[in-house]
Amino acid sequence: MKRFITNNISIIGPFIGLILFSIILGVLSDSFFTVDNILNLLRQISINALIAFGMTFVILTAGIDLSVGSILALGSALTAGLLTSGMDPLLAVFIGLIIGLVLGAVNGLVITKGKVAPFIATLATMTIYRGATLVFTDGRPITGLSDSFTFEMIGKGYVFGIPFPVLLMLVIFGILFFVLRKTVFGRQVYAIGGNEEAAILSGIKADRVKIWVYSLTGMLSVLAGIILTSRLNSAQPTAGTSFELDAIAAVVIGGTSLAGGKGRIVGTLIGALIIGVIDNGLNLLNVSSFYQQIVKGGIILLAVLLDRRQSK
Amino acid sequence: MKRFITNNISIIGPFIGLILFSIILGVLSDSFFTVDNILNLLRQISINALIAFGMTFVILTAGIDLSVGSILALGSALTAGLLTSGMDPLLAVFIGLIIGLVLGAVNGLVITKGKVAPFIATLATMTIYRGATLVFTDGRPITGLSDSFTFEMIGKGYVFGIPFPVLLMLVIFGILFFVLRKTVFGRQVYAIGGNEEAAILSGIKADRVKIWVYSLTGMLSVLAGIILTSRLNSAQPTAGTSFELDAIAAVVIGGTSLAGGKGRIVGTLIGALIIGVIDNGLNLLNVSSFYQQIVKGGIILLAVLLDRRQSK
Amino acid sequence: MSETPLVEMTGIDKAFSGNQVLTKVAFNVKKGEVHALMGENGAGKSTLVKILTGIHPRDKGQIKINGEEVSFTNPKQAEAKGIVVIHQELNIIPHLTVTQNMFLGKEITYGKTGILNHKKMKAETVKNLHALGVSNIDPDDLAGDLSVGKQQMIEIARALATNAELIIMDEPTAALTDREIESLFKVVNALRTEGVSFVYISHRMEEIFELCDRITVLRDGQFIGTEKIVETSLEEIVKMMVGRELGERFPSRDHNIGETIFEVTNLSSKEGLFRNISFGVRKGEVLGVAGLMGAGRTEVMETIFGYRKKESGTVTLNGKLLNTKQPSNLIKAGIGFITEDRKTKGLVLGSTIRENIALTNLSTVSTNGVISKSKEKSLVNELIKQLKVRTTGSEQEVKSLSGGNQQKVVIAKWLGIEPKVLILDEPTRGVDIGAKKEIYSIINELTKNGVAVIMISSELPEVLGVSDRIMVLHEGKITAFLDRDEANQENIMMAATGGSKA
Amino acid sequence: STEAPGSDDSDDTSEGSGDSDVKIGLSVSTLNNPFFVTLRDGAEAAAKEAGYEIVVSDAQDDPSTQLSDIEDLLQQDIDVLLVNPVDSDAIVSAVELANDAGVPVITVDRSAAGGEIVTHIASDNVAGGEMAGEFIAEKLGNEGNIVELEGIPGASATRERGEGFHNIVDAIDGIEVVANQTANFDRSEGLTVMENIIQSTDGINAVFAHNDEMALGALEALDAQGLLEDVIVVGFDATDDAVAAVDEGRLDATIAQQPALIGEYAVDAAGKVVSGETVEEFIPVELELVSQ
Ligand SMILES: Nc1ncnc2c1ncn2[C@@H]1O[C@H](COP(=O)(O)OP(=O)(O)OP(=O)(O)O)[C@@H](O)[C@H]1O
Ligand SMILES: Nc1ncnc2c1ncn2[C@@H]1O[C@H](COP(=O)(O)OP(=O)(O)OP(=O)(O)O)[C@@H](O)[C@H]1O
Ligand SMILES: [Mg+2]
Ligand SMILES: [Mg+2]
Repeated sequence: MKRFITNNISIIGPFIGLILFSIILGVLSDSFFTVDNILNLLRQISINALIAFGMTFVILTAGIDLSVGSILALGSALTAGLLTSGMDPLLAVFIGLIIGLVLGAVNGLVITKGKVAPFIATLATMTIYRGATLVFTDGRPITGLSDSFTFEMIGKGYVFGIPFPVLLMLVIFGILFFVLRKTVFGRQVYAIGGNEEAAILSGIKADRVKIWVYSLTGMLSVLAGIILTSRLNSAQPTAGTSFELDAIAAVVIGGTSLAGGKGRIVGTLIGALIIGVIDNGLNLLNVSSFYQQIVKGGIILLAVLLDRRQSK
Repeated sequence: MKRFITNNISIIGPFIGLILFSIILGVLSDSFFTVDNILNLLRQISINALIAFGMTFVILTAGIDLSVGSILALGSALTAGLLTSGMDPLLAVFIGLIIGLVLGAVNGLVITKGKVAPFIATLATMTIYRGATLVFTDGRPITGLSDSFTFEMIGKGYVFGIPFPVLLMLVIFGILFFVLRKTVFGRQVYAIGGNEEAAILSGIKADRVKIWVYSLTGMLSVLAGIILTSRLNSAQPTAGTSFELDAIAAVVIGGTSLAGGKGRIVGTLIGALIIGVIDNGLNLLNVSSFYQQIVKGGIILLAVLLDRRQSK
Repeated sequence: MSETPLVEMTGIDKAFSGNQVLTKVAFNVKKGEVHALMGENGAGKSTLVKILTGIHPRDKGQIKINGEEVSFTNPKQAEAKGIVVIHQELNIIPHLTVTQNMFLGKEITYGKTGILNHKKMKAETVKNLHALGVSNIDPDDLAGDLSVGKQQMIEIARALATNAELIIMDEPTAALTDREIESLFKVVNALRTEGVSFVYISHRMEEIFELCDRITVLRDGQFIGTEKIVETSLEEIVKMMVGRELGERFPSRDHNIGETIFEVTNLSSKEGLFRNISFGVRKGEVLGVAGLMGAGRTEVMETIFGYRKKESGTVTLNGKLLNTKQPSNLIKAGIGFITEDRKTKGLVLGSTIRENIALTNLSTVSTNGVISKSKEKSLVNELIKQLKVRTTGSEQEVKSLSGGNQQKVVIAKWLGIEPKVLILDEPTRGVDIGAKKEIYSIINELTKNGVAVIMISSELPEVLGVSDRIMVLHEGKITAFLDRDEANQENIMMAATGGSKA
Repeated sequence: STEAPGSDDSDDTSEGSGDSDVKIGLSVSTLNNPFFVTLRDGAEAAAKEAGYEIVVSDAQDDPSTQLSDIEDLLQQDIDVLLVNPVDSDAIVSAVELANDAGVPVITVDRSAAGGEIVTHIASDNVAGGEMAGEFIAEKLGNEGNIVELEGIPGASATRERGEGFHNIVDAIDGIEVVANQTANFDRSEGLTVMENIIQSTDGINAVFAHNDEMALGALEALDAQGLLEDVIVVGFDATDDAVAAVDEGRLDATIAQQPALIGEYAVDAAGKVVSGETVEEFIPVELELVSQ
């Protein structure tokens, strides 16, 4: 039991937080605990969650990625472009994901080979990718996408009554959970974040691992973007603006240390849920949007404070 | 000589960058190297520079402050409120600065006493302060400020043909330069960023120093906000949005390491100049707003790469 | 003589999260004495010191200074009472200069202005370093660019500079070579005659008997006893520490040595830290590497291992040319490297013992990328047992291990790869006498099984005791190769200080 | 299927609250812009008047946020949905959700590209842009150099207002747009960008800003250079500040979309729809050029 607690200490704080907020909301609004709303809530968080999963890897290596929102926008725009050009949806989506992978890899290369601090490197690419999106879309949303069932499915579909994006999120969560917990790659991610020098001297190819981590994040961002595109029936040039903040918040609320080397992807899922619950709840309670920001910030702070042991 | 170089290595990269970009611009646009434009450029950067000066202290302690833009907005809104209520301009400004100090101190307290990572702590307060601003202004700009000469002076005035904001920036630069280089406080800032444990073992009250650093940044943000308010004749509820990114960029381009403990405020001034030159130049050359972002991001990246030795 | 001792600690108890570390420890220091504090790794020496200076709160017990009860809550208060500490972990701030580090927390200012007096501090720094016989450190150098040894000298100078009544040194010589130690002892002796007291923690027996007046021994956090040096003997102290006879200090080396398998030819450093290094190591041989602090021994090894860039030169194993672009290549080839600085280069401090040991053995404990918990556990527990790591279990964070036990973890993670060639850089730095012997016998075992061993050490007795052959470096050049039987302290020091080839 | 399970019976959720009075959901694109704040105020005032309950959400100019907002609004068994889309195309799926839930949808200020819409209440941006273009052209006598301060790149208001403006000025040979730069709908950027443009271009005769905030920023820049007299400045939205500036004769004109009126009409229409009355499918709110 003690072992269980110490193993999971980092996620107990946020978990309690989540339960707490949910209960409060359930009491305050009877529309909260309806099946409809729960599914609705899960579908809403799936996008942030997918990005945050990638961000978890990045932050575990003691990095950060501010460009996720722009990658999301550029990836979806290009995918939408392919779709409107009549390409087979699945192929278009696949190419879109590859593009995300490449954009992420560029981040990784700048950071490792260029030896630029992740924050500033991705701050720059964030701007560049956004600009590229605007150039490509000429500042207009791309519409008239294939109304193929497959593509609609991605964002709007249901499987056994569960929204498809939610399934996607859960499957990918499962995979990444396994990768972090049980694979050599996962172990290397933690080691690099914990002490890069020691990791390298232990024969870990830190640069390569990092490049993969950023590539993964890029790909997940585009995947999130594709879901968004499918849901919105269009790719927006301004899509994903400031998504990086919600993603980072989810990771950190989930108990992952920004210093790297410590954290769990379960925590990130919980973090994304907390943020989702806050947004959903504030709407349900019809809190004025001005106060919403105050409340949201306050709750995020609260969630992290519940978890202060970690942030030491 | 060698000593001189090693001492200043961290700012040589950015400095070369600045000269480079300026020359290029001078060639491309004959309106660049006019006295008018230089003064205009300096006045424009003064706002970002003031914030970035504070950010330099924060980053030297291995922290970060995302809330500067929101503090700027809240501080200017409250100051404007006082002015419209007919308070004496100088008094109003003074109170405004104190408010900035307090808002910053709150950040410092959350980070030190609450043991919350600076990134997430200030991410939360960024949202909270912004919300508070919107509530206070009801989302509308505050106008009809005192047309007292004093207040106009702050943003629009000239002394010996030099814009007052520029003078303000230079004076404060001088003071902070002295503080970092020549005072015990400055030394403690570096020590904390370099190795907090060791600093504490040497009897440095790290928490107190940090709280002061965030307070300073808060105050400088409001000062920047007051200049902005005076220049615009009004306080905007959305003022300062994403200013934190420009400020951080200025600091990092200036060769200060985000890991803390290493950096120079001169570098920050140069960094702010580089960013100012980019924005100014892009306008002078009338670059399409889509491409602007690509160019800006590219140049930032370039500037940092020129300086890669540092980011190791 | 019943004069009140300078420091008197009685009935000190301390536990870290349930793990009892000190029980009823009594300890006292008289004015003007050098008092040795001895004990195995994890015995609780550093903890006792940290309690005295208010870094850790004590659970039970009393602390008196000059007869008056005190309880400090931070080191500044202890310093105000004239107690300064040189901690076991280096407390240097890498990006600050030597001078800035020297005066950290006690900067010299113009009056109360808070404005720094750079000139004065720089002058003082030079003075303090010279007092220690150190002249090759520029006060304007960044401390982070200096070798561990030089950093240690800075900390010592810093402590000696304060006119303290009691100076506590927690393994100050771990990173030093004989020359620095000599000058350190000179200063200590001088201060002692001026009535300054010292607490001296070290795992180097010779030093204790050379320097100290009294000695207190801890074992497993228990107070074992306090003896006058003149009335005791090395054997007795060791017995008090380990609780049993230890026997011969160095295991006998009597097995045959094979042909040369590992060869380095004309290796030169890109940073110009060394030039034209050529040597070979034979199957089952221990090549000792001696030299003064800053001679470049670490750099040579780090370059061989692909961690630093080489200018020119080749490294071959069994005649096969090795690619020294990155460490992973050499590890694959079967070369292990136990780094000098375990905290920054050896361990992931925040991780568990298991994760640290597994790090070099990921390929062996995994099948196509997936780690097998059982394989991992068995390997790790196997190694923990083999090296007798003192721990609550494989899930303990290495952060919370004592210095010596951390070192054992580093060795463990490299034994896992079953290396053909093993490079050890200061492998017994901060390791207690019992553990040292264990490490020596591990080295013995390895060589018996045909492993070629390269061992950097700044402890001459160790170099002499363990090596079959000794290579001596001076300022990045090889100045001598000495065989086991021809080597002695004198000709090694001669070569190490750049004297003519022996 | 691509249809939410039980979405067809999701209006049963309204059974719980048997009260007869009307509950209106209003999803606003952003409240960080005085224009929409006024629109909301107009709607809330009208609702108060009529004794309706109104629930407002702020999409902060993000289509995905707006989708979530509307999903959340639909959870609260509203009787009618007023949408001020962030983007006409992006809103479609949200509208469809409402349609599935059997909640009538009214679009406000910006139309939706699909889904069933009961009525659309607006005065569109393109027309406004054209109005501004015509005003400037007339003032310049079809001769002169114009600076265009654009809104946030990619934002629909930027597109539509720019489009309308260019429809007019591009057709006139005598008029040249000498500089068009973004100031992101922000007053301080309006100031700095205008300052920079002044440095590089002489002979500026007029400035068209995609919103009043930028126009007011530009005013300060021109004022500082003593150019205010000879340069025509036109903004968009007719915020209180802008109207005041027009009265002072500093700003030459601004395009009034009368947001308060839009909000008011929207609520009236909503009331009608709920009580089963029929409404026109387009309720125009006349644009108004505010000038001296
Ligand atoms: N911060 C801590 N948290 C938990 N346990 C600790 C902590 N510091 C020390 N310990 C434990 O206390 C015991 C004593 O540690 P200490 O460092 O005092 O030993 P030591 O005598 O200094 O050993 P060495 O000679 O190797 O330095 C060890 O078992 C160690 O694991
Ligand atoms: N990171 C570094 N940057 C610059 N110079 C360094 C660095 N590390 C070590 N040096 C220099 O390289 C030389 C070799 O130092 P090092 O301590 O590795 O030698 P060593 O023989 O291993 O001594 P030690 O016994 O202290 O390890 C010294 O002059 C040292 O100052
Ligand atoms: Mg110790
Ligand atoms: Mg060494």
